[in-house]
Amino acid sequence: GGADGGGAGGGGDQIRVTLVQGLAGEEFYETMACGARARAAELGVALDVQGPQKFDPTLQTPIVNSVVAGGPDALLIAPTDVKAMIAPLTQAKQQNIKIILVDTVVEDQSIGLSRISTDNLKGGAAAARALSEQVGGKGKVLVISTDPGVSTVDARIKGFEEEVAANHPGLSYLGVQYSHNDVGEASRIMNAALAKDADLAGVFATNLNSATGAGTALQQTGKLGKVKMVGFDAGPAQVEQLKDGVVQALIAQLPGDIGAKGVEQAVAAVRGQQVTPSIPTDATIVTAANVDRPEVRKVLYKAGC
Amino acid sequence: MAVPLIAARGIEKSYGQVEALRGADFSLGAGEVVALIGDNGAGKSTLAKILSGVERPDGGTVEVDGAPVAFGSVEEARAAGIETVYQDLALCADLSPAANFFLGRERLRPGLLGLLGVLDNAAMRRETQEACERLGVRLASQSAPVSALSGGQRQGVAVARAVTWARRAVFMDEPTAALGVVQTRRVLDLIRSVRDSGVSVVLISHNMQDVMAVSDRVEVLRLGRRVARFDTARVSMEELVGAMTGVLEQWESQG
Amino acid sequence: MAVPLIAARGIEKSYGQVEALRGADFSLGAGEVVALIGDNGAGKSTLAKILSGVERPDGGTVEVDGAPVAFGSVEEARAAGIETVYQDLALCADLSPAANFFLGRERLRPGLLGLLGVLDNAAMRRETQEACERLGVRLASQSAPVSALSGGQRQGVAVARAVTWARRAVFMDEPTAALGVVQTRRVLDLIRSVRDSGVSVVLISHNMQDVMAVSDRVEVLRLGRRVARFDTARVSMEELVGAMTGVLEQWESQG
Amino acid sequence: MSGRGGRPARLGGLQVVWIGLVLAGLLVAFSALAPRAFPTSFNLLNLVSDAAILLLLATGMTFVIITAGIDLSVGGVLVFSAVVAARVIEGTGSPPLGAAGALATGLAWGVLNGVLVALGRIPALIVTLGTLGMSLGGALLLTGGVDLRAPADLNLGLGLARWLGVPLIVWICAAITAVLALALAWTRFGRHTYAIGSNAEAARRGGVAVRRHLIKVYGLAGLLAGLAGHLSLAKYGITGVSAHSTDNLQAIAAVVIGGTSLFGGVGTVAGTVIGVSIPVVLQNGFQILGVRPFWQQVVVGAVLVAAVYVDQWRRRARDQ
Amino acid sequence: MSGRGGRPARLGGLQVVWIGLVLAGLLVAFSALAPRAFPTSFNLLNLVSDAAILLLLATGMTFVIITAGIDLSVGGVLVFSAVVAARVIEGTGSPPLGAAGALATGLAWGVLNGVLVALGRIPALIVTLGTLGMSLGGALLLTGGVDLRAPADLNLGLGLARWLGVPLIVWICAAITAVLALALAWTRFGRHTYAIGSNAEAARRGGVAVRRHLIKVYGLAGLLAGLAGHLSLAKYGITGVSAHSTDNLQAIAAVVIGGTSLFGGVGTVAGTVIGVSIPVVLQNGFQILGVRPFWQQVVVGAVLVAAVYVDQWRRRARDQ
Ligand SMILES: Nc1ncnc2c1ncn2[C@@H]1O[C@H](COP(=O)(O)OP(=O)(O)OP(=O)(O)O)[C@@H](O)[C@H]1O
Ligand SMILES: Nc1ncnc2c1ncn2[C@@H]1O[C@H](COP(=O)(O)OP(=O)(O)OP(=O)(O)O)[C@@H](O)[C@H]1O
Ligand SMILES: O[C@@H]1[C@@H](O)[C@H](O)OC[C@H]1O
Ligand SMILES: [Mg+2]
Ligand SMILES: [Mg+2]
Repeated sequence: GGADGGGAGGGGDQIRVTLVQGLAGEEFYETMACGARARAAELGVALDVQGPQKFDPTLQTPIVNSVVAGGPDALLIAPTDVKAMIAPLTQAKQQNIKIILVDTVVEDQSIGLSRISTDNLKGGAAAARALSEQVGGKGKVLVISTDPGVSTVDARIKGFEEEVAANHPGLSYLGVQYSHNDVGEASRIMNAALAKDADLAGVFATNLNSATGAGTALQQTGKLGKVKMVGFDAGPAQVEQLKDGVVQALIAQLPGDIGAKGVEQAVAAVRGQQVTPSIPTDATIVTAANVDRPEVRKVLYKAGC
Repeated sequence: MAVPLIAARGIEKSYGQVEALRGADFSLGAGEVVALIGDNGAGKSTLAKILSGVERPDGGTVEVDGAPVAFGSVEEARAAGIETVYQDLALCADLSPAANFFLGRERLRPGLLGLLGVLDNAAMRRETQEACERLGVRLASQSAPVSALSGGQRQGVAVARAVTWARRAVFMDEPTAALGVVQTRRVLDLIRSVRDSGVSVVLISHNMQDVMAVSDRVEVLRLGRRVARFDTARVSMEELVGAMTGVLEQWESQG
Repeated sequence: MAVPLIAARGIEKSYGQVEALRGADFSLGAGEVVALIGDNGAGKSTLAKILSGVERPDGGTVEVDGAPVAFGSVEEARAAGIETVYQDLALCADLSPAANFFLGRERLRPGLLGLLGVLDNAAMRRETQEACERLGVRLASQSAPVSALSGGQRQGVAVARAVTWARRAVFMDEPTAALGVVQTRRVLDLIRSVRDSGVSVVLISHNMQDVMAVSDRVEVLRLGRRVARFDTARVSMEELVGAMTGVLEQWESQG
Repeated sequence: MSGRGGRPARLGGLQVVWIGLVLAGLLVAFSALAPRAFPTSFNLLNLVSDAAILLLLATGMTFVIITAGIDLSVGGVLVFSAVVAARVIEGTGSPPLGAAGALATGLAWGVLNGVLVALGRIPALIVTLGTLGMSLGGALLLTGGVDLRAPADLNLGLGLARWLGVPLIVWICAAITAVLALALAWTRFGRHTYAIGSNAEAARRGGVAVRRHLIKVYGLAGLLAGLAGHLSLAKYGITGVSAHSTDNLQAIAAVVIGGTSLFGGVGTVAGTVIGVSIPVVLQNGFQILGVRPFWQQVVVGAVLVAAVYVDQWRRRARDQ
Repeated sequence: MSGRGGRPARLGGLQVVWIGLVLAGLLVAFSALAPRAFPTSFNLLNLVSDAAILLLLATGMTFVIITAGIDLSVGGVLVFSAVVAARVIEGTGSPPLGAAGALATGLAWGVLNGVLVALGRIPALIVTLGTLGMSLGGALLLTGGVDLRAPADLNLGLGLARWLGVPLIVWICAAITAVLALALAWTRFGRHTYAIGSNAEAARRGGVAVRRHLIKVYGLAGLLAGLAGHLSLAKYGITGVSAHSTDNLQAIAAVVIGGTSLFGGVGTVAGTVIGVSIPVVLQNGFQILGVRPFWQQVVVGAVLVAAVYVDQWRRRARDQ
């Protein structure tokens, strides 16, 4: 039996699970929370959701510490750094809290009874393929990202760059510009890029705000559709951008699934049942052409639950 | 005596541990010039600030025209026609002399622009210049901020401002401290002519010649209390100094 | 005359459009009290600031003990033994009187603590108290910041400070403007005793009685230039006022 | 050095000339270095258009800083107002009603700031840090953390509309900034703003209703942030719940670059206009020149300091 | 209201008592609401440990703000120093050399800030905004934008070491803060810091070497940021190139909550210690109580304002 371990703070016999997001208030993680909540309700589990205001281990660490102080039975977490989060998670483990990693992982393989995640490296490569297809395999392409040092986003860029270098000789890669997650800044970057390279063919925007800002610039300079854009994640706003022709393709992960599966695994772990150590989830390329298909519709993120 | 314009009784005011006023009395009749004198730290400025609405007393009563008032703000005191030259002058250093002169009662342009709140800077500059010149204070530049003025020029602006706007009474806390000989004489003349026009004047000063020269009465503060009152005509400088310093403590003088 | 302690010639200083000094001369002998007088805005404070290293002149020469100097900073003037009471007092309002008194020359604790820079606050407080009391200035609380002092108390602190530290000369820019009768007398006495101990004094004042009472000589500034010099013993108050206001412009007087 | 003590106050007018020359110098330099990409109407129009919304925030901030205050909440208020506008339009279908909602919301937050600063006598930094958290948290609560899209008629209407080839949003921001520049320089409202920042106690003794005026100034800053929220919703088509965390620092920096002192009492809107432009021009210019992103950060930082130094140095030469 | 004008100066000591009571009240309230989770040694130790590094930055910031300056660059300097430490340890294998490298680097950035502020007379906000960009950009250049990992012997050594059950990092930060608190209150260095912030011109006329002192103060802030970089590298095991963009605001807020005026001349390190603790305790307490993240933002903002209001209100009652 594993229930004896969760006794630190748990009063009744209801299983208490906390989900610590990588970033509070982000569609990906909110969708994940929705998935987790739905499954928790089905299973009669009490679920609490917490998350830092930035994707940042120095902000996530205190949250993990306070969650651990509250002594839930299990912790679902998207660690914000592969190394920095090892120490607080080790502390949690020592308190007999079952840890399930969702979306991201840490280097220490012994942490996390189960790991459920999208491969951002592969996601980046998928973005490269999608963009290459959109621009017909040739032309100048640019990446607009948030800030360097955000591991998931960095992995996408890396995957994108490797794929371009390896398999798309016709693309001329212009490098990354950083928008600091500010739509205005992303728009300014896009404008300067257009002033510099009027023949720009495509853009990979690694997250929502980058895509929004860049899309605005394209729209206002009349380049919409002429410069192709691929974005990451498939929240409602992104899907609208896709339908409006601001972006031509989106790389969708399965956050809702990740959350739901995470809860299942946590419950199994607390009950001392079998857990699955590794559950990879897919990335789907969504385009205007396939967005209305039922199997694609399923992967779009939810606007609240 | 008629109902005094201002009558304050038993005013108390502490700042933390320091008791600045410990039951001070003060009265000012209509059309009279009263000198308020006392040693450094006696509480003169504090009393002036209370009577012009800047500070709230901890205790005591203030009556204006016989009716009790509780000035909660400077606006109320001003509405009662009382103006003040503060010892620290209370000027905005970054603003021009004219902006300071008209602070809180800016002149607006006539017509539509005025309705929009547009300032009539030319008129304000002109009037300020005139008022200062009446005191013999020359301003080298009307657009330079007050921080660029000499000590005496600043004081000139503050005095001219208070005198221009006062309708019932004007408190002057050491108004000539920084002024030149000529300017000081002009201020003393001004005090007389203001009085003659029916406005009462309270002059706080350490200069006994000036006090003797313009005041009708003298009130003396010591350690936060009124210790003596004199008719100027019937008092000598030595007596005044004695009352301030406590040598003459015993004499509680006539009213 | 012997080599003057300070001799300034043709000092010029402009602030933007305003010419504060237009070739002013000034001299101060060892052990003498010189009154520097002039109308408001004549340039007295500006000259004092230049001679104490606070401002840099645009033109002219300054000699100390006959050797040309170019004070680049207050430290240099202080090193030459010159202290100043500024008209704006130059006190740190948030600090205690003692902290201001010892500003820039703090007393440290003896021994190791002193090497670590630890202040000897008790000693500084004591000495400040004593110096102020010598002027008759009573401080209600030694720990309250200067912003809590009355106008006269502040000036007392500034005067006591300058007088305590001066070794060759002390500039006093209207040092008694805010002081009470007794305190003013004490300052005048102090000026004499300072002079007797061999330190020269420059007194800037609008009070002609005071000027007549303590100075050995008088220098008069008008519109940024020296327009007259007098031996105090041989001049009348009317002459002084005349020189300041320009009525007596023609008389360029003896040296 | 500290803003207090004997240094003579700046004359707004003169100041603006010098920092304006610095901006002109930058424009000339980039035009010379990238003659075919930088000084094109395409690029310059984009520059202006990207700076417009920030300009609104910075103009409000100018008033606040001149009173010796600060407003860290602008980004949060912007987002909150954008969310309200989006919800109102969603509910009523009317973009004008949405705009009204955004303005009212912004004003309400601003007045809250003003009341807490003026009546509560709480340092402005703390008040607006608090309302920044409250407005951002509130916006997230209203949206569930998911960015709302602007309805198409707003995004494609006001968001894209042009007049004489210049985006309508730019006209709106420019007009409001111009009006406020005049109000600051020429009206009683402006005069009292300077007076409070120069010496709040003197203003109070002079009969200026200091508290009421402060509430108005913070209210104005909030109102402008609300408008910025609506315009940003129109322009970017999204409420941007996560996208405005650096708006406050950007606006404050623009104000200070433009010669307004953080200690209050001096400053001009014209300076702020230049202060908004300089970083935007630097970023754009260096990117066009192909400076690598990390170098860009370094170079922009260095040139910013140098630009203000030139300005400062000129002024010092005059002072001493 | 504005920090200038007639309001009597605060007495540091008294102030700290009141805001300290607010903190005590929060601790009691959370303990009552979550008796089995909040007041545990586990939780409190984590609290202290999470606040320690920020405390270093805030202590340096206290000195800077007391001189009426500001330092926005601390986060950038922290990251840059961490990168230098990581590179040095990588190259030499010696964590002490890495620490020396971080300290020297931090000091150098701080001195650069000080020189530009004191000799260049450029507003501190602009200078440190510039060096923030330069140091962050520089750190990214040194790392190619990828977070460097701390060598294991640092991360597992200093990063995990404890003494009497308390992390060594906490002891280090506490000791340094205590020393600097004493230095500010009791030494000539501290006295000159207050004097400059109170009235820089009076300090100059009093013979204080204002420029040299300002360079020292900014140097100290940089040095502490350098140390913070090294400790943060040890604690988190990464250089955190993207993780410190809000450090400056957090530190400034802590200083102001602790009763230091942005206008200079008053403040204490003890106040800053409390100012660092209040937001940390609020966040932790609300998380333990299970308040939802968005609500947390709202509630933390509101309580912050209320906490400072209580403090302010007490003081006002005394003043008037
Ligand atoms: N804001 C304040 N905080 C604390 N103490 C104060 C404050 N204002 C005045 N005091 C104290 O109250 C006492 C009276 O001060 P006040 O300024 O009224 O004296 P005064 O008679 O005007 O003296 P002076 O002739 O020097 O101007 C002094 O001891 C002063 O230190
Ligand atoms: N910092 C400054 N900026 C601009 N103008 C200044 C500045 N300081 C002084 N002035 C101007 O220089 C002239 C001389 O000023 P100064 O203070 O030397 O006069 P003063 O003789 O001391 O007068 P007072 O008797 O009023 O103190 C004045 O017209 C003044 O406006
Ligand atoms: O996949 C997530 C992404 O959508 C978000 O932007 O940042 C964190 C990632 O893990
Ligand atoms: Mg007084
Ligand atoms: Mg003078």
